[in-house]
Amino acid sequence: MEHIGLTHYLVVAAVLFCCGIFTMTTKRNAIGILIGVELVLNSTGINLVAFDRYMGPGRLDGQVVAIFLIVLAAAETALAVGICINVYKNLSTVDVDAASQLRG
Amino acid sequence: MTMWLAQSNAWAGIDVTRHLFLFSPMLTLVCTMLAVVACPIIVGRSAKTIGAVVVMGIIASFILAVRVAGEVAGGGISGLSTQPASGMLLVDNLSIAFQLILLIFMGGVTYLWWMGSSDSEENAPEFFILLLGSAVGMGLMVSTSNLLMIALAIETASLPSYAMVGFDKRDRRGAEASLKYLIFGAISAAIMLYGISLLYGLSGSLSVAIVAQHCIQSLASGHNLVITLVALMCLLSGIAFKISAFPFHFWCPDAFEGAKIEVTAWLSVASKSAALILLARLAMVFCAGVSAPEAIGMLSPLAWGIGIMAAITCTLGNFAAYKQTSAKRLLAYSSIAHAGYMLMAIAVFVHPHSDHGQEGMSALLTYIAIYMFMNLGAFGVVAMVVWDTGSDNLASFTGLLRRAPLLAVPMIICLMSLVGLPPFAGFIGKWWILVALGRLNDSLGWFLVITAVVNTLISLYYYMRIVVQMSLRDDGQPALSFPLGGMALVNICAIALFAMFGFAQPLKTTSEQFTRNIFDTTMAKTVVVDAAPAQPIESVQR
Amino acid sequence: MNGHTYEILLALGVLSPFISFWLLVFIGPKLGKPLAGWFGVAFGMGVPLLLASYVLMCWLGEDAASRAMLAEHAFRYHWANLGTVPILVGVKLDSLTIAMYFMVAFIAFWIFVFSVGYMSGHSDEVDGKSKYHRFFAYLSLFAFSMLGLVLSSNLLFLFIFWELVGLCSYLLIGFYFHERVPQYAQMKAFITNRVGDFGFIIGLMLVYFQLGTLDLDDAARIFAEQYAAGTGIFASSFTMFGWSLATIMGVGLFCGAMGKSAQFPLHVWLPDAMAGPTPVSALIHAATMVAAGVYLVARVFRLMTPEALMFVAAIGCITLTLMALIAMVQTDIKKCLAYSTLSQLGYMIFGLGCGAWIAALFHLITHAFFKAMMFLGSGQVIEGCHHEQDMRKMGGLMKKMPVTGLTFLVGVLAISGFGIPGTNIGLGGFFSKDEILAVAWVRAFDWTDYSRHEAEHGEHHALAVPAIDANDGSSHGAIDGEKQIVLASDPQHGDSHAASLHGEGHTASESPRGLKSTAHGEDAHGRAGVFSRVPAMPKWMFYLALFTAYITPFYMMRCWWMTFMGKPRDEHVHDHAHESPMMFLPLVVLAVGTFVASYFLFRDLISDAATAATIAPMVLATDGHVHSLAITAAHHWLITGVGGSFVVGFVIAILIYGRGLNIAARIKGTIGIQQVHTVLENKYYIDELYHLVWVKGCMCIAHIARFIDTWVIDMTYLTLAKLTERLAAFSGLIIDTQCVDGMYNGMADTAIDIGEAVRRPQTGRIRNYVLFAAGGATVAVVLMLLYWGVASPDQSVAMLTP
Amino acid sequence: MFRSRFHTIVLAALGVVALSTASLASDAAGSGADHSGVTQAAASGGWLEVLLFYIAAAAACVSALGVCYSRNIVRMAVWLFGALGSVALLYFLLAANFIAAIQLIVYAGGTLILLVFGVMLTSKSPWARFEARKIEVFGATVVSGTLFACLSLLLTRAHWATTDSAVAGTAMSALGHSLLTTYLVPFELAGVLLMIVMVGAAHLARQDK
Repeated sequence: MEHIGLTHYLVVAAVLFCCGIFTMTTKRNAIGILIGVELVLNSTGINLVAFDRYMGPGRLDGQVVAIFLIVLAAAETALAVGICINVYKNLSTVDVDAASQLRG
Repeated sequence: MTMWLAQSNAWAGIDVTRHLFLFSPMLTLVCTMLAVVACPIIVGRSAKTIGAVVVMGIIASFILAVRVAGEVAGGGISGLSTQPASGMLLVDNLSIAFQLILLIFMGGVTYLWWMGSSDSEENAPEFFILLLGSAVGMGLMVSTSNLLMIALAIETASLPSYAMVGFDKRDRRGAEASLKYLIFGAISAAIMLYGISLLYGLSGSLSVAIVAQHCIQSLASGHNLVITLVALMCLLSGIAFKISAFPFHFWCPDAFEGAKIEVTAWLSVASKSAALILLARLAMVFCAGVSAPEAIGMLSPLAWGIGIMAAITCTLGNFAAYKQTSAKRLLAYSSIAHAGYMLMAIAVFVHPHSDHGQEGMSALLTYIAIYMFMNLGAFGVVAMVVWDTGSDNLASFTGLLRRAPLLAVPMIICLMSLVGLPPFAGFIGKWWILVALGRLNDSLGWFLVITAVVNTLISLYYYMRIVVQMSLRDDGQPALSFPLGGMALVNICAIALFAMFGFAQPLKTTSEQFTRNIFDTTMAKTVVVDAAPAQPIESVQR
Repeated sequence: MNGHTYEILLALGVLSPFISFWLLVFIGPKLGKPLAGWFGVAFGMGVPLLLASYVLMCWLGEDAASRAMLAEHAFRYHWANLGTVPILVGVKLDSLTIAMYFMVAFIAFWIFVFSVGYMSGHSDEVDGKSKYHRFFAYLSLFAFSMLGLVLSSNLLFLFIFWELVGLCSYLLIGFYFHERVPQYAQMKAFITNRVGDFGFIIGLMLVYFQLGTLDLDDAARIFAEQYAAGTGIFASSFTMFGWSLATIMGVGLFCGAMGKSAQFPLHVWLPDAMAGPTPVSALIHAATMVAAGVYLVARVFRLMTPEALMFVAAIGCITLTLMALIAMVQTDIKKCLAYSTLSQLGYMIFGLGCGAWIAALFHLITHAFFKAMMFLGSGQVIEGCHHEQDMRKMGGLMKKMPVTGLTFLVGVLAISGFGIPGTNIGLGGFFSKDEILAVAWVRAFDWTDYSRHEAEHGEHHALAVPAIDANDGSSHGAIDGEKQIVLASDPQHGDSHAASLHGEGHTASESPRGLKSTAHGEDAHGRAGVFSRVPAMPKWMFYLALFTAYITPFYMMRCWWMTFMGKPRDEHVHDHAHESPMMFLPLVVLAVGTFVASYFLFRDLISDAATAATIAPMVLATDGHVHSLAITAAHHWLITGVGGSFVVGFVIAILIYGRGLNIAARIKGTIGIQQVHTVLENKYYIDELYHLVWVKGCMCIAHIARFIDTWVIDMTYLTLAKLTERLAAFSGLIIDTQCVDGMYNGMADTAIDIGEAVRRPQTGRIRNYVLFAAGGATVAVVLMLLYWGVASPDQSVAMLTP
Repeated sequence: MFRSRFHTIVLAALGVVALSTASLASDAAGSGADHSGVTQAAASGGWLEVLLFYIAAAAACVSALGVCYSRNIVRMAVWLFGALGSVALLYFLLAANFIAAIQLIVYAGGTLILLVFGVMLTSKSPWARFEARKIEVFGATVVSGTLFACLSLLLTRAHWATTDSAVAGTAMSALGHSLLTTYLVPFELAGVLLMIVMVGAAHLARQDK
C-alpha cells in the first residue's frame, strides 16, 4: 500500500473546508451556519497538525495554533449560542433569512 | 524532556519588568476589565460607579501610553516572549500611536455612553467588559507580527463587538445586527485561519517576517504562486472583514444600523483603524521581505490588489450611501468609503517603486487621527438627536440648525470635513494620501488619485443631504433638548478639526515621528532600532 | 509701528467679521431685527475699518525704505507642505494691500450701515422665520473672505478666500431664495464662476508644479529667474493655441479673474446677480468682489508673459465695448448700473493688459467708491419707489430725493471722467480712465517691437523710450519730450535701470541664457524677469476703448436723467417716493469719498506699490496725471478728445432724455418697423440726427450685442449648465432645496441608479453574502489557475536571498 | 423515519469505530509520548497506519458530507460529532495526542454540546427545518465543488516547507513549555478572551428580570 503523506491529510482538510463552505451557504439555520464554520476550523486544524508532523523535529507551532483554534472555536460557539438565543427571543426564529429587516 | 528542562528558566536574561512596563497600557486595560468584573461584587452594579472605574482605567492607561511613547521613540522591542523573533508582541512607535488614538477615542465613546445610557443602563459592567475587551483586542492587533497573535487579536476584538452590537436585548434590530455580524465574522475568521494554516505550511513559521520572505520568493519564482496568493487572499479576508473592505463589507451597514449609537461610533473608528494599521504593518513587512532587487517587481500584484480593493470599496461605499434615510446607516456607508481612502494609503507602501512607505504610513496615521474626531463629532450629534427624537432617520434632523444650532454647526463642520473640504482637517488627511499616491508617479498611483477625487465629489452629495435637512427644511418642531456635555463634546471635535487644519504641519511632523523606525521592529529585529546610541533601549536576547 | 504690528492689526481686522459671522449665526435670531444689523455694523465692519484707518495712517508715515523692510520681514506661518513645497501663510504687506484693505473696509462699512436701513424696509420672512440676521451674517462672512483675499500672500490661500467670496456672493444673490429669479441668478453666478475657476486651478497647478512655490513673491522671483536662465517653465516645449506654457499659466490665472470680474465671455452672471438685495449689489457686485479679479491680475502681473497680457488686454477691450453698448438700452436702473460696472471692469482689465498697472488699480479704487455709491443710490430709489426698478416709471425724483439725486450725479460725473482738460480738476475717471487710454495709445501707435529694435541697434543704443521714475516724476523725458510714458521701476534701482523693460531685455538678449542664471538670481528681485520682447498692441483695441469713452457718459447721464430729472412719469411711484435719512448718510460719505479718492492717498499708494511690481514684464504709467501728455502736440487731440468725451456723452443723453421718454420709448421699439417710424416722426430734428448717426447705429450694435449676449452666450451656458447643474446643485443644497428638487435629473439620477445597483446585493441575507464572497473568491482562484497554471514541482526555482 | 434511524445507526457505528481505533492510531503513528514524556523515534506505521488513515479520512469526509446534506439541524449536529471524532482520529494518526485529546474533550464534548443546547433552546421543535432554495443549493454546490477541485490541485502540487517524511510527535510537556514561554502572550490572551466571551454570552442569554 502506498505511503501516507502530507497531501493526503491536506486533501481531507480540503474536503472538510469545502463542505464547510457549502454548509455556510445553504443552511438557513444560524446554528447550521456555525456548524459549517466548525468544519472549516477543523480542516484548519488538520492542516496545521499535519504540517507540524512533516516539518521536522521540534516543530510545534502548528500544534500550538491548533490548541488556540479549539479555544477560539469554543469561545465563538459560546457567544454564538448566546446571540442565537437572543435572536430567538426577539424574532422567534433563528432562520437567518428572517433576519432581513436591516437591508439596503 | 531533558532538552526542555535544560533550559527550564527560559525567561532568564529577559528584563520582564521592563517589558511589562512597555506593554503596560494594554495590561492596564485588562486590569480595568478585572476591576469592572469585581465591581458588582464589591460596590454594586451602579452604572456611574462602573463608568468612573473605567474612566480611571482609561486615564491611567493613557498616561502610561504617553510614557511608553517617550520610551520607544527611538525604537521598539518585541517582547514578552522567549522568542523575540517570533514577533509575538511588539511595542513601537506605530503601535503606541494607535493605542493613544484608541484611548482618546475610547474616552470619547465612554463619555457619550455616560450621557446617553448611564441613567437607564442596567448592565453597565457587561457593557464595559465587552468594550474594554474589544479595545484590548484592537490594541493588540496593531502590536504584533505573528500570525497566531493576529488571529487571536482579531477574535478578541471581534467577539466582544458582536455582543456589543446586540447588547440591548430588547431591540429586535440589534439582535438581527449582531447575528449578521457574528456569522459574517465567524466565517471570515475561519477562512482567515485556513489561510494562516496554508501560510504556515508554505513557510514553516508563524512570524510574518519569515512568511513574507517565502511569499515574495514564491511570487518572484512563480513557484507555489497560486497557492501563495490563495493563502494571502484568505488571510486578507479576515482583515478585510474588520476593515469592511469590499467584498467583506456587507455586515457593516447592517451591524452599524442595528447597534446602539455609542457602539456604532466605536466600531466605525476603532475597529476599522486597528485593522487598517494591522494591514499596513503586514504590507510593510512584505516590502521589507524583499531583499533582492529582482523580487521587487513582485510586490506589484499585491499593490494592485489592495489598490483595486480600495478603489471599489470607496466607490461602492459612496454610491450605496446615496439614498439612505437612516443617519447611522449613511454614516456606516461613509465609513466604508473612508476605509477605502485609507486602504489607498496602504497600497502606497506595498508598491514596488515606493520608497515612500513612511509617507503612506504617516498619511494613514494622520487620517485615522482626523477621522476619529470627524466620526466622534458626527456620531455624537446623531446620538443626541436619537436620544431626543428616538429615531436616527434623516427626518429627525429637520430644522436642526434652528432647533439646536450648537449641534447643527459642529455637525456641518464634521460632515464637511468628512467630504474633505478645506478649511477642515479632513482635507489634510485626504490631501496627504493623495500626495503620497501622486508621488508614486505610476499608473496605480494616478488611478487611485483620480478615484479618490471623483469619490470625494460623489460623497459631497449625500453629506449635503444631511446639511440640507438641518438647515433648509423646517417643520417647526420644538427645540431639541440635549445634554450640555454632549454639546461640548461635539463642539470640541469641530474645533479640533479646525485646529488640526491650522496646525497641519505640526500634525504631520508628529505623525512622522510616530512612524519612524517602525520598519525594523515590524521585522521583529527586536533590538534597538535607532542607530543613535544616545537613548539605547535594552536589546532582547534571542 | 514696527515689528509685526501691521500684520497683526490687519489679521485682526480679518478675524473680526469672521467672529461676527459666527455670533450672528448663533445669537442673531435672539438679537432681532435692527439689533442684529447694528451688531454686524459694529463688529463685522466697524472694527476692521478702525484698524484699517489706523494702519493706513501709520503706513503713510513710513518711508519707502521702511515699507520695503516691513514687507521683506513680514511674518510667514509654515502651515503645511504640499508634497515638498512648503505653504507659507502670511500677510502680503505692501501699499496695494493697504489701499485695497482700506477701500474694502471703508466701503463695506458704509454699505453695512445702509443695509440696516434698507433691510428694515424689506420683508425678510420666509416660512414665518426672519432671515434678517442671516443677511448680516452673510455680509460679515463676505467681509472676512474679501479682506482675507486682499491680505493673502499665498496663492493657495488667495484661492481659498476667492472661493469663499464666491460662496458669499452665491448666498447673497439668492438671499430671496423663495423667489424664482434669484435662484436662477445665484445658480448662474455659481456655474459661470466655476468655469473661470477651472482655469484658475490650472494656473495654480502650473505655478505649483513649474515654479515650485505658491507664495506670490517667491513665484515672481522664480519666474524671473527661470526666464533669465531659460529653465523651468520656459524650458517646456509644450504649446497650446500657439501659447507657451508660461503664457498658459498666466492665461489660466486670468481665467479666474474673468469669472469673478465678469469679463467677456463670462460676464453673463453679473447683470442677473442684481436679483440680490441692492446693498449686496453695491458691495459685492460693484465695489469689492468683482474687483477681486482685477486685484488678482494685478497680483499675478509678474507671472504674466507679454502674450498673456495681450490676451488680458483683448478680453478687457471686448468687454468694455460690448457692455457699454448694452448699457445704453437698459431700462432697469440696476441693470444699467450693472452693465456700466462690467464696462468699467473691462477698462481695468484692459488697463492691466496694456501695462497701465497704476492707472487700472487707481480706477479700481475710485470706481469702487462711486459705483458703490450709485448702487446705494439706486437702492434708495428702489426702496423709495416701492420696489420699482424701471426707470421709465421714474423721473423727477430729484425733488423728492435731493440727496440721492445729487450724490448719484457725482457718481455719474466721476464715471464719465468729468474734468477740465489741461487742468488738474476732475473726478476719478478723469484721471484713471484717460491715463489708461494714453498708455493704450502709446502701446498701439508709438511702440517699438523691442526684440527687433535691439537686434538692429546693439547694446549701445539708447533706449527708445526714455524713462522717468514713476515716483519722482522728474523729467528725464525731456530728451524726447513727447513720450512721457514711464516704466515704473524699483526706486532704488531707478537710475541704473530706469527703464527696466529695455535694460533687462537687452541684457537677456546679449548674454547666453544659461550662463548668467546665478549672477542673475541675486538681483532678480529688483529687476530681472523682464521680457526681452514686448509686442505692440493692435490698434483696434485703442479705438474701441476710445469709442467707449464716449458711450459711458451717455448712458450714465441717461440713467441719471431718466431717474431724477424730467417730469414724473408714474404718479403712483412718484407719490410714494421718499428718502430715508439713515440711508442717505452712506451716500454722502461715499460721495465725499469719491472726491477725496480722486485726489489723495490712493494714487500715491498705488504708484508706490508699483515699484514692487517691477519684476513684471512692464508697468507703464504717465508721470502722475494724464494731462501731462498735453505738452506734446501729438497728444492734444487725444487729451481733448478723451477729456472732453463726457461732454459729448452728457449732451447726447440730455438731448434724448431731456424731455421725458418719448424718444427713448420709440428707440426701444426699434425691433419693429412701426417703432422705427415713430422714432423717425420725432419732431426734434437734432435728435433725429443724433438718432440716425449715433443712437440708431449704436442701438443696433447694442441690440446685436445684446442678442449675442442673450442667445449665443446664454444658450451656450444653458447647455453647459445642463451638464454641470448637478455639480452646482451640490452646492445649491447649502441654501436652497427647491432648486435641487428641480434638478434631480441628469447626473444625479445616474448616480442614484448606480447606488441602487450597488445596494442590490445588500439583501440583508447572510447566506447570500457568503455565497457572493465565496463565489468571487472561487472565480478568482480559477482565473489565477488558468493564468499561471499550477506550479509544476519540476520547475527550477530561482531562490532569492531570504 | 427509516432514513433517520439509518443515519443514526451509521453515525453510531462510525463513532464506535473512531473511538476504538483511537488507541490503535496512536500506536500506529508510533509517535505517542511514553510515560517519561520523551518522544519516541519516528517510525512509519506501515499498513495499519494506511488502513486507519483511510478509515478516518473516509469517516471525516462522509461526516462532512453528511453535515452538508442533512436538512435537519439536530442531524447536522450529530454528523458534526462524527466529523469531530474522525478529525481527532486523524490527529492521533498525526501523532498529536494532546490535540486529539482536547479535540475530543473540548470540541466534541464541550463545543458540540453547546451547539446542541443552542439548537434545543432556539427551536420550537428540534426537527424544524428551513429549506434553502434549489438555486442556492445549486450555486453552493458549484462553488464548493470548483473550490475543492482547485484546492486539491493546488495542495497536492505545492511545495511545502516540509521534509519528506514524518517525524516523531512532540511531547506534551514540550507543548506546555512553549505555551508558557514563546506563546505566553497568546496563552494569557486566550484566557482574557474566554472571560470576555463568558460575560458576553451570559449577558445575551440571560433572562432579563
